Amino acid sequence: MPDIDIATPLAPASAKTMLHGLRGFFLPHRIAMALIALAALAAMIAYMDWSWLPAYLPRLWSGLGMTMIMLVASVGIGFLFALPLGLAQVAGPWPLRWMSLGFCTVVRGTPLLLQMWLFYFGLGSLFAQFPEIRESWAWPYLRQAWPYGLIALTVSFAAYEGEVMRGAFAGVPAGELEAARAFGMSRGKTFRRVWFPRALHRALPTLAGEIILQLKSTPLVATITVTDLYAVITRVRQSTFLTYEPLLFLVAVYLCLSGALTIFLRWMENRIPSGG
Amino acid sequence: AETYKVGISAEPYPPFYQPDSQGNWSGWEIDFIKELCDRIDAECVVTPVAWEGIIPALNTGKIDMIIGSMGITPERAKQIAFSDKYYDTPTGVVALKTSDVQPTPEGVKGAYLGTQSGSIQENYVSQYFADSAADVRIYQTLDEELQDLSAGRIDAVVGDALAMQPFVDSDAGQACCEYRGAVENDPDVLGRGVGVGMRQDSTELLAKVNAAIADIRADGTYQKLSTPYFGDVDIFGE
Amino acid sequence: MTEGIDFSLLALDAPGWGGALLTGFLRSVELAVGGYALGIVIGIIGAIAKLYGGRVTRDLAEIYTIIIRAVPELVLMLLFYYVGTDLANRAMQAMGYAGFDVNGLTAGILVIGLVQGGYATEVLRGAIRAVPRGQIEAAHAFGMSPAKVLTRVTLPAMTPHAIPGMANLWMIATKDTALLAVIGFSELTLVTRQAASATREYFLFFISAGVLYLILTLVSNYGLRRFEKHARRGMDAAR
Amino acid sequence: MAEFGDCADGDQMDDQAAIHVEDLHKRFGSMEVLKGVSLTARPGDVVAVIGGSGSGKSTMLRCINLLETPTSGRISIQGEAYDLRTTRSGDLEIADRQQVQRIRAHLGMVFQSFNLWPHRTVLGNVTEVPVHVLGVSREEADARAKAVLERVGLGDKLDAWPAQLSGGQQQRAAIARVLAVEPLAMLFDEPTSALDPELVGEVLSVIRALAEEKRTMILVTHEMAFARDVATHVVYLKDGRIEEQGPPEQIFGAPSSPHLQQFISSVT
Amino acid sequence: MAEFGDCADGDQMDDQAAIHVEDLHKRFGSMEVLKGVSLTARPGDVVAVIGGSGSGKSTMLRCINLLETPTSGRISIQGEAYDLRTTRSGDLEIADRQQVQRIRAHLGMVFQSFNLWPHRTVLGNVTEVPVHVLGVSREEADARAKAVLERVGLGDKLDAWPAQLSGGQQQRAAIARVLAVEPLAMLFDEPTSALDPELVGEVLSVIRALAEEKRTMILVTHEMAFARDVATHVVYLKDGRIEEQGPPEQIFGAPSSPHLQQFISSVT
Ligand SMILES: Nc1ncnc2c1ncn2[C@@H]1O[C@H](COP(=O)(O)OP(=O)(O)OP(=O)(O)O)[C@@H](O)[C@H]1O
Ligand SMILES: Nc1ncnc2c1ncn2[C@@H]1O[C@H](COP(=O)(O)OP(=O)(O)OP(=O)(O)O)[C@@H](O)[C@H]1O
Ligand SMILES: [Mg+2]
Ligand SMILES: [Mg+2]
Repeated sequence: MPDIDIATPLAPASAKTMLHGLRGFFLPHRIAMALIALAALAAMIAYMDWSWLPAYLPRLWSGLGMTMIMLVASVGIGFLFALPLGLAQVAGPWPLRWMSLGFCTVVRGTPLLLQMWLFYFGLGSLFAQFPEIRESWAWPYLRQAWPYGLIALTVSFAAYEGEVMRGAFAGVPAGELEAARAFGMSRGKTFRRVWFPRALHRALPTLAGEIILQLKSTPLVATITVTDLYAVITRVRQSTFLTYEPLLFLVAVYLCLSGALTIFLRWMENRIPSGG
Repeated sequence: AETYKVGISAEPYPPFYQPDSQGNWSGWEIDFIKELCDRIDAECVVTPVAWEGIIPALNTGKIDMIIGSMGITPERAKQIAFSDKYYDTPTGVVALKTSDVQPTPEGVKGAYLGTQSGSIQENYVSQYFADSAADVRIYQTLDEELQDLSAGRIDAVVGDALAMQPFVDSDAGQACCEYRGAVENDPDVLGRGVGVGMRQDSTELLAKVNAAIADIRADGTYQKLSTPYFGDVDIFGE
Repeated sequence: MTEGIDFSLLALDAPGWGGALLTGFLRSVELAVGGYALGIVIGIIGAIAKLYGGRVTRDLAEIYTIIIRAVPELVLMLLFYYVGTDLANRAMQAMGYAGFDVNGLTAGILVIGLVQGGYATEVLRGAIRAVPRGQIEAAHAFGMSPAKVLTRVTLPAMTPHAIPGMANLWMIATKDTALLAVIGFSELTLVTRQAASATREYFLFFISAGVLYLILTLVSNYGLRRFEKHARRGMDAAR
Repeated sequence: MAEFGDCADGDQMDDQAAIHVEDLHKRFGSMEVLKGVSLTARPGDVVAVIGGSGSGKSTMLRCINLLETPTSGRISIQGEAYDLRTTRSGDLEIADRQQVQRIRAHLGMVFQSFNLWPHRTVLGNVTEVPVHVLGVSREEADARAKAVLERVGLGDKLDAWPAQLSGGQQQRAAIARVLAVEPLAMLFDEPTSALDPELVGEVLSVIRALAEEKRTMILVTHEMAFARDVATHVVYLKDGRIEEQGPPEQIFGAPSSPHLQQFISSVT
Repeated sequence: MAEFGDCADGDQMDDQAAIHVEDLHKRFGSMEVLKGVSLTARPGDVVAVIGGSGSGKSTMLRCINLLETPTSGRISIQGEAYDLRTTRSGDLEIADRQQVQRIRAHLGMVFQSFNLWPHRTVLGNVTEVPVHVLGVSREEADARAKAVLERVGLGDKLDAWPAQLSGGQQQRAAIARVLAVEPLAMLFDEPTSALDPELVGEVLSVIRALAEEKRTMILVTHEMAFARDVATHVVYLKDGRIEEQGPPEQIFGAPSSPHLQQFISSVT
């Protein structure tokens, strides 16, 4: 087939209309939805107990900072690992292929909580047994909890995203790669100029989801004593014994983060109208 | 007789309550629940609920009482009603032998402290120790804290003195650490002992429970319940 | 930390925790299968709504995915299990019906399904967009009804693109069952934690749970790879 | 032989027309691709559409089965006009999906880029519509598909996957897919572009046979010889307008428009 | 004009040959598609390959730039033979990727199904190779690409995406992509299949001009008139073998093989 076109015939430029031009935002049903949302928000503010908020605000901020650092760093580094992991499974020589397959399978196959626990309580307390390490410059970092949390999160994201990239790489039509090869592009160049951008574009809709999942995995670092946003919220809940308000606050923050992420990635996706 | 669902935390808290592999729960508080329910002439079903959801579970009627080592604090008392206390233990500090941590705000200066998430000790630490300590690590369970303590990644643990005792007595505990004494009490933070939680509209039940606790304490049953678990130590406090 | 591991703790019979772990494991699988199946159904509907729906449908689907994905599962679980059933009960009692109690399994499947549906919507939307337009046009040109186009062309053609993402979701579903601990439903994670703290053998039980999860993964991976091979047959694979 | 005219011919003619297009306009963004095309084909007619690359031939065919919704205009198939409604933004949109579906089932189309379904074998591609749209039994559909594939010379490729076919084989499979449906009217978008002369002759005879069964065909082609041989009527499209139309003898023998003259003279 | 022979011509001729193919075999599974094809083209030659659908024409072209690894045989470009080695299973495989890459950069190819890159605009498709393989500066590549696109009549589609192009426009973009590279030898797989007669004439003159610059071309085509006009040498492929070859006058004027006679007679 000569070309791939992902725009579907019945829904021309669906998401584009959502983002392009303010006109799209003022359709009647959107105004209605916005009003309902505002009303709900107002009701929450009016009828619920938010007196704890000012006292905890500084801690919430630093918790949010920790969450963002964990998220951005693990997604960024994890993605760099995901590319070779996905590619090796599609096009690598067999030892690499099996190694990356094994890695992805084991990591995806076991709970992140368990991995985190193994890194922190297993690996971490192993380090503590060696006086050489305890005396070294690294000990102030190694006795902290966040490096283990970051490693666990990164490994997990690399494995999950590696699987997605595997599918995306495999899905790029052979003809387009052949064209690149026929023009004498090296393997690296074929990858950079054709294979990777096409695969990335395919993976984008899923990528947003994976990053949001990762956002929701970050609270697990609380179990190894890293104080992220969720840990602060837990703390609020446990000292105020309010059931819903702190959670709703958490939801609001997560909503903003993932909303921004979704819009950003959707924009990337639509930048190339005909990609696929 | 009426039937009540009694909520405990699904995460074990030995020696107060813990399950065996068949899902049967045992422990001091389980025995206490049996005794209490006999006295108020009710059938009680022990229902494990995750600690996270235990107050909503009570308030939405999925359980009727909480008898799960829940400390009576002013904050909690805003949400649910508490009976009189049925036990009370001091909060203490266990520290590495190599450190010079003492159970006072000045004594924890520069130290890495561990405390358990959601406990009254956590509140205490954040109120009195957080400013002078180098870092406060919040753990999910006491076991994890003590493990990290013996690994040397934290300098001291602030926790329930009674619950930490088995560790201090163990070989691993004796090798690395020692009990440095109780912290100065602040009932507003550390609470006024542990009580039975109920919905705020269960006034009738509250009265009956309070009477029953007083009875159990008064007629020596309390002592009988405790001896198998704690020996001579009286966990009721003053 | 690990010296002197007592493997008899894993025995299937009474003092050992093996039986309890296995029961918890089965319950986890049950939950995961139920939630995942529900998630696929919701995902297909959501993806179609997003790609082909009218303005309102599209926006509603968009809001659903944004919210359901943004809200931590734990919060959903709490809201659904406590607030949701409470409201429903009150409503039913007000209408003169007897109250009811949602059991943990149903609540769990519903919540996991709703969450999975949010993610599946996006995975399937991406996969459908990866199907060359011409193939779908050809189906329309032959007068297939939208449902037929979907079942005969769009879904089979997008399946290979969807499998990796959906496989990830399955992995997540199996582990999301852990959040049922919030309502005291004893699935694998909760049983593991109970066993670990009752016996103080954290290492042993966490590794055992890991192995159980891994076995589940290996088995389902095998199935998924075979399915993917089947779905991809005939299509030119990029090398 | 049929008479051809444009939209002004009145209702009586429309009733008999298999395909009737009236003042069709289509724009993509700011570019107007079709600028008022009118066309009528009666049962048994073979209308050849010729014209330069990008003149709007494919777009016109795609409008006829509503794969592309026209910007304005009227299209009716077997006397039944598509039910289109105007959106607020002034474009047309499909008002009655069921109707469109029903009409499309009688309108076969061979795409310029074939668009075979890569997840079905050749046989599967050909039996798909008979079995799943028309409700023919599997055995009957198989038998019919085999006969049709035999006829286009793909009898030995029944179980091959589209990706394993040569260009010409893909095109023949696409033709077979339409033939198996036995539609009343057919739209061919350059059905012989990938075929060698022998096979072009083959396709020609197939189309003639279909015309004898009173089926209607509109075909876009670049092969003038083919158009001359097969068509009952030729339409020359230039920049989105019909510049000239008439019987092949006239178009190829005595073209009047200078553009057409040049277009035809360039046949090497 | 060049002389053509098959593999037996000896080394001296090979040195001058731009493309030399010797006893090429290719099988897919159990099906042998090429059964020993030998072919030589010298600088400035235009070799037209004709033959029935499925006779192996595309496969042959794809073997020449090693998109398909032959089962056996020898291929050399500009006197340099591909470095192939035999795997344990008895097939050939590429031994020296760098070499293949280097050779390919001088071998342009227009695919039967175009294979434009959908994530780049028309201009992006054409400048891609000059900028990222040949290291031409962006401005120079842009200027050259615009000139080439102008030449094939796509001067107004620079910023369009491939999916927005008509069939013929896609094909012309694919041709422009090759022209912009200015390769020494070019492989065209039915480069005019989607083009109207006027554009076919255009392409013909482009190819002639390239031949005058002593570039070598092998082109597969179904249009006999085009083959006759453009080729210096015609090869008739039948079921994976070269059944007849020679200068166009001989092939079209006095074909000796009965198959070829029939093949040519069917030109309508
Ligand atoms: N990947 C493949 N697997 C199996 N068979 C294949 C594959 N590619 C091509 N073939 C078969 O090889 C034969 C030759 O194909 P090829 O594409 O070379 O034909 P062609 O001469 O170019 O025909 P056309 O003029 O129709 O394009 C065909 O019968 C085709 O079915
Ligand atoms: N989706 C689209 N968006 C924008 N422009 C388009 C789109 N589809 C087609 N066009 C433009 O419309 C014009 C007509 O296209 P069409 O495919 O109808 O041409 P054609 O007559 O079939 O040409 P060819 O003989 O090359 O196939 C072309 O200039 C093309 O670039
Ligand atoms: Mg066209
Ligand atoms: Mg071919």
